[in-house]
Amino acid sequence: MVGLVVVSHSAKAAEGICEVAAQMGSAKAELVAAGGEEDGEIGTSAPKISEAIEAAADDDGVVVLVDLGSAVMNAELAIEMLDADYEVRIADAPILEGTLNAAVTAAGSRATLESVLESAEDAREYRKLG
Amino acid sequence: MVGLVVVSHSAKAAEGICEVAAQMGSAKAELVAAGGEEDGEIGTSAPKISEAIEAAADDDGVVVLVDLGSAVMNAELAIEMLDADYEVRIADAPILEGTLNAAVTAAGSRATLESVLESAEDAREYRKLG
Amino acid sequence: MVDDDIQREAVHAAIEAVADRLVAEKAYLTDLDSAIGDADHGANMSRGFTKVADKVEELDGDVGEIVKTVGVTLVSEVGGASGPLYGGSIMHASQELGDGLTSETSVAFAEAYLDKVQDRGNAEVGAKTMVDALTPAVHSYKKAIEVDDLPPLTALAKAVDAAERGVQFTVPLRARKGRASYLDWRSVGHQDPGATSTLFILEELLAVAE
Amino acid sequence: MVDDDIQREAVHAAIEAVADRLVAEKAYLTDLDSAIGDADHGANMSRGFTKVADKVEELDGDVGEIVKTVGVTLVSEVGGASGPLYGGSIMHASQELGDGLTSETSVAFAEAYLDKVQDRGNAEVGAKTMVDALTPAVHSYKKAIEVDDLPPLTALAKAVDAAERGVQFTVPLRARKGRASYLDWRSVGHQDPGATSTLFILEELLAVAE
Ligand SMILES: Nc1ncnc2c1ncn2[C@@H]1O[C@H](COP(=O)(O)OP(=O)(O)O)[C@@H](O)[C@H]1O
Ligand SMILES: Nc1ncnc2c1ncn2[C@@H]1O[C@H](COP(=O)(O)OP(=O)(O)O)[C@@H](O)[C@H]1O
Ligand SMILES: [Mg+2]
Ligand SMILES: [Mg+2]
Ligand SMILES: [Mg+2]
Ligand SMILES: [Mg+2]
Repeated sequence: MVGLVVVSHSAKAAEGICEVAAQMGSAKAELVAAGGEEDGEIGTSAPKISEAIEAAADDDGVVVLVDLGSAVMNAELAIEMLDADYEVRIADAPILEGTLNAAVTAAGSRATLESVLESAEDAREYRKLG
Repeated sequence: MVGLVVVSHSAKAAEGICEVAAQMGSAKAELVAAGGEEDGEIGTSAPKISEAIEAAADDDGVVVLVDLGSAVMNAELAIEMLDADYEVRIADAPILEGTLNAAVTAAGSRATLESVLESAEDAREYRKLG
Repeated sequence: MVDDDIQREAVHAAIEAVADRLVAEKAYLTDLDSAIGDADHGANMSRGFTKVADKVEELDGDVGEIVKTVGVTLVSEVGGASGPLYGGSIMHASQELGDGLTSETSVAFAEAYLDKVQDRGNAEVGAKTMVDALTPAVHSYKKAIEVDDLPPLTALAKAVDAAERGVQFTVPLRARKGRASYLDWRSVGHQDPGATSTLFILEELLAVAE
Repeated sequence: MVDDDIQREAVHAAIEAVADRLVAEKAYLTDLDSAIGDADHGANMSRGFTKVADKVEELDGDVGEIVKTVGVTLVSEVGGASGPLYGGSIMHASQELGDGLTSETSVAFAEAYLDKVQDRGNAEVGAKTMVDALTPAVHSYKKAIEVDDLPPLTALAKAVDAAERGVQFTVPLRARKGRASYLDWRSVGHQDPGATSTLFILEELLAVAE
């Protein structure tokens, strides 16, 4: 199963987003929160993200959802530091909405890294009103 | 100042998103989290949203950020139930990214309800990679 | 128009029957919602209507007020989509019962309720939601009373029959609204929880009316 | 190429001087970041380099290894943009110091460091970031050594002078990258914290070299 890692500057936000996503559909995606710095302060942490990626990973790879620009930088660094033999991709998607989409797709039996990433990025088109 | 209310199905997510947004810039926006049901379960609550809108409000009005469709329904209901004499608008925006944008705009000296709403909705165009 | 006390009693009996039924169907509704949602529709409906039954026991306002309280209570007790949809729409439609419960006001109530559900949720028929049970039920009820001049009990039986078809109709559809829409094609083949609870409520209203 | 022990000592002294300076400038950097960021750049840099100084004290590998440890430590201690930018780029550029610290390897280090900062952060010159101090500093240093054949100390003095101009240059600019970019026009008129800490580090390297 494609794993999902949620990287926010806030540990609470990352966990809360995983909570909401864990409720989508019956089949469960592999969701790991990596929010805040090592000590829980607001920020992101490359080592923490690396660990989360490893926890979420299996051979199908991992999609990483991020909130802000410096989360992207730390996620990239985490990926370089891991040098894993599975693929890890950062989604260019709104963090909560992308995680929900990705969780539903990842839980599907025909999910691939590409399809999970694409569904996360489709969340950019998601409209809430009207 | 235009107030902001963050409505997520998860109390943690709503609070965490406010935490991240509270760190944007020196001037502080009025941010109130309204996540989860009354008892903290995953869901949203119209009465809880009403209270949060009242707590965030002054004459300049309130912009409400939401996660999923049923959050929109409860936010609309909360607004109808309040029948307030200030304006309350729901942003058609990704919740975390929209809240960050809106918080920065709301803290600016020339902010209006329209400009805050627009900046929240501009977050739909926000790209994280490249 | 029948006596106020009799009306109040009928409404109380209906609410109790609905609450009992939804408590009995809790596991079933939860199963339906776990397939295409978040597995809480049974808990939402049984908790919501149990609170409603408690609340309403003490009330002795007119029927409109009692029904309004049903809505208000659901809105504050039910945090999912069904809270604003059931609760908010009942609150809104309760205005139509100002003159008590007659076959005319019951049609007006049903229509106002359907309108509000559609307005709030923006779901068309065929989106695999409660609207698919509700729309044919309300249409059948209105036609039976206003066109065919049938007694309310017969009209209500037709509404239940229509809702039943609506529930079956949701099974092969792809969800376009609500949480189930996230599942997209994977929602096909599953029965909609909200349409099902709508049917259960109508069945109980019929049973009490009989 | 000077003796290994002397190099190691010079690097240790430089790290200590940088750490002391960043601790001394903590409040100032925080003030700068509070105007256009989240008021943590002072804490990030002072905490990060204090840990670096502690960590590095015990090390006795070659210069490349010591500098790599500086990067790794910053990466794990600093959770803001400056963590991956400073730490990750130092880690990457430390590869250029395999043959010890010479004027050639120092140029290669500086270029690799700048490349990585630009690559990681995607900020052009003029985006009001550390890149605005770093780019002219690295360009001046390289030209002084490779074209003008000046001694490293003179080259470093030119780099400091260039970084100083870069810091001043950030003041009137509108931020296009990092947190400050959220402020858009309101970022104009404020000095960039990361460019400023870059200057402070270069100043300390110069002071130690002298
Ligand atoms: N936009 C909508 N319009 C009409 N009905 C909807 C809408 N969204 C959801 N529903 C109904 O609500 C039901 C789910 O209710 P419930 O499980 O209590 O809420 P939630 O989906 O928030 O957990 C669905 O089965 C569907 O019938
Ligand atoms: N994309 C980027 N490219 C280059 N430098 C950047 C970028 N984003 C931020 N910076 C630098 O980082 C500094 C802020 O660092 P810091 O306050 O430690 O991190 P954060 O902004 O995450 O709180 C800015 O002043 C700027 O110089
Ligand atoms: Mg549900
Ligand atoms: Mg729910
Ligand atoms: Mg900062
Ligand atoms: Mg920070």
